[in-house]
Amino acid sequence: TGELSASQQENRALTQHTLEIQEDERQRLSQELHDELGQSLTAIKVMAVTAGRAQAGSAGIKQTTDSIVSICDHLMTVVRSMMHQLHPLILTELGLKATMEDLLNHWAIRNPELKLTIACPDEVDHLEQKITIQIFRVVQECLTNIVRHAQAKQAAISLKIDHQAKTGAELRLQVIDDGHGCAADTIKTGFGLLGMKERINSLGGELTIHSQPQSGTSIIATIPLS
Amino acid sequence: TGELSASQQENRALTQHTLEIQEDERQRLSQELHDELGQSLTAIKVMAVTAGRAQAGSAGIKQTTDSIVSICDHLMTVVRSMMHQLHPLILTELGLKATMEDLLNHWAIRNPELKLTIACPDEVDHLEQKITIQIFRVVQECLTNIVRHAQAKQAAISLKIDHQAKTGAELRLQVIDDGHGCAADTIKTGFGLLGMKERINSLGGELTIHSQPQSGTSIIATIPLS
Amino acid sequence: MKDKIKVILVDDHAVVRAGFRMLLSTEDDIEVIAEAERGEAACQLYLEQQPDVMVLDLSMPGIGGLESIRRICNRHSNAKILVFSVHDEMVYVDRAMNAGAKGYITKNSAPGILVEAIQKIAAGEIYIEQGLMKNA
Ligand SMILES: Nc1ncnc2c1ncn2[C@@H]1O[C@H](COP(=O)(O)OP(=O)(O)OP(=O)(O)O)[C@@H](O)[C@H]1O
Ligand SMILES: Nc1ncnc2c1ncn2[C@@H]1O[C@H](COP(=O)(O)OP(=O)(O)OP(=O)(O)O)[C@@H](O)[C@H]1O
Ligand SMILES: [K+]
Ligand SMILES: [Mg+2]
Ligand SMILES: [Mg+2]
Ligand SMILES: [Mg+2]
Repeated sequence: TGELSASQQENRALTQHTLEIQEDERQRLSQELHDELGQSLTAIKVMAVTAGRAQAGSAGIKQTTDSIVSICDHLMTVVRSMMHQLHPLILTELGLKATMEDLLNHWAIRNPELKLTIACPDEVDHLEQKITIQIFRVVQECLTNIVRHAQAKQAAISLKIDHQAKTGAELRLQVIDDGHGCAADTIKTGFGLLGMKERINSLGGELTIHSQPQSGTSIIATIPLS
Repeated sequence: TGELSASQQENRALTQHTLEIQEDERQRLSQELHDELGQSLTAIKVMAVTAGRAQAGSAGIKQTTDSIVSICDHLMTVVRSMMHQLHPLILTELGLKATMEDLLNHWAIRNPELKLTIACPDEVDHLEQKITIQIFRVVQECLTNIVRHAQAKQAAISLKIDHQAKTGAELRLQVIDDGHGCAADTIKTGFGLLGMKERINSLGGELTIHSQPQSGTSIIATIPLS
Repeated sequence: MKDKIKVILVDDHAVVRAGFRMLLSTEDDIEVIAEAERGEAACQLYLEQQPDVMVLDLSMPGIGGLESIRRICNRHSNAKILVFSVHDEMVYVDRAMNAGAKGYITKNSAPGILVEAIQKIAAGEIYIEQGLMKNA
């Protein structure tokens, strides 16, 4: 039972960690909505009222409406960045392949020293969003880990749908880096890998990690498709 | 080990449930920001430009600024309701006692048939927010359950800080209703109670549920204060 | 001509202050004599400039609005403070009035009623936005 109970502990820690992250995120968002949106809308409204009341033909109107326009521009940026942090709309609107390409661009710009490649067939665009959002989060965590821990020169992401799988069609995600890897016993320290596993498990799939000191890391996830 | 593994299953299900809720929430928010704000800001901006260009003294200005005002009103409602769903800012700004009073007002208006009382000393305002947010969530889930399942006439919430506790100061939350209760074996079906327990456990505390058919339900949580 | 009502505007958001300053600039009997973006500065300004009415936000970094009201009212027992806040919960209104504020309006309604609220409070009355007490 030692093993069971260790794994239970781990899972419990992950649950609590997830709840904590969620509360932090909610608070941050709520504050941001209050500070940025609430205040800007307040300002726009009072300016609109002021412009509406101004003496017909008064010079103040143009100045007021210019202020409204610039607050709108600011708000647009804020809203876009909130949306981006929350959930990539590109996933809903364009699908997984486009999202992966966007992710690649995003990371490539910020990490020019890492050679990043993605192989991804068009057909992943037809996967359910329940699956694609999890793939997106897993790939993001993999890239975060590679940049934080691996000191890799290259990383390759590949997505494939295997129609020949004995158990029916299967989605296969592979993220491989050529970094310095890590020993099996240091693998369990964070919530990143634990969370990834849980996300893949929740889809009925499996995630495995292969890593040895000095020989890179590979993460392989397989998910049954019905 | 049968017991351990059942509890492990439960916990795993809760983790996956939490992750799922989080993704749904993120997506919903992102979509709402996109649908509500994206479009409206564009509209406001166009209107402001129009008002700014209008012939001096033209009658259209007032009409245009009125439209901006009404869009702002609508957006403000959207933003407030998003904030409300996410995280009660009142908790950060006024503390736990005020938050409990607000909760009471909120629920009393929507459930006039339920007699709701709260006993809460001023000193809870000094508790850390890590604790207060969890108390808030637990009380909310309790009230949701009471309204959904209990058919109670009365519910009493009490918060106390016990300075005499042998183990050091202790926060004690009690939520009691006089509804029809439930049998021990139906208690485990939802994520509500499971989540409450985990929230209290994450603070090093304990949560217990007492209920019997026809004799109401009471939830007691104790949390050590350092 | 009678004296203008001297107002100090306190809010941590510059756009909000700019907006309300614009609005008040169109009123003949009101003059915004100073602005502050923190409660700490508001207390200091109150002392130095003795406004007729201080229009004060609640949600601000630092000591915040409520504590500012308490500090100002402690020193100037007849201080006239009008709260304008995004919050419309009864509990906020309660806390603010108990701290010594003479009025409470929401930012959402402020464009329409701020002037009236300032005038009433300057005249020694209490002004609470209609509907706030019941819409918790
Ligand atoms: N690509 C990688 N290359 C080398 N080591 C890695 C790699 N990915 C993970 N690791 C090792 O595995 C550990 C656990 O990773 P995990 O993502 O679970 O946690 P973390 O990144 O340390 O923290 P966080 O909870 O913020 O993700 C890391 O601390 C690191 O030592
Ligand atoms: N106050 C109560 N009075 C009577 N029965 C209750 C009460 N609270 C909980 N229960 C019973 O316990 C069960 C589990 O509650 P729990 O909150 O965990 O799940 P739920 O409310 O059914 O679903 P959810 O996951 O949405 O919360 C309920 O289905 C109900 O039968
Ligand atoms: K003026
Ligand atoms: Mg990590
Ligand atoms: Mg429930
Ligand atoms: Mg503010």
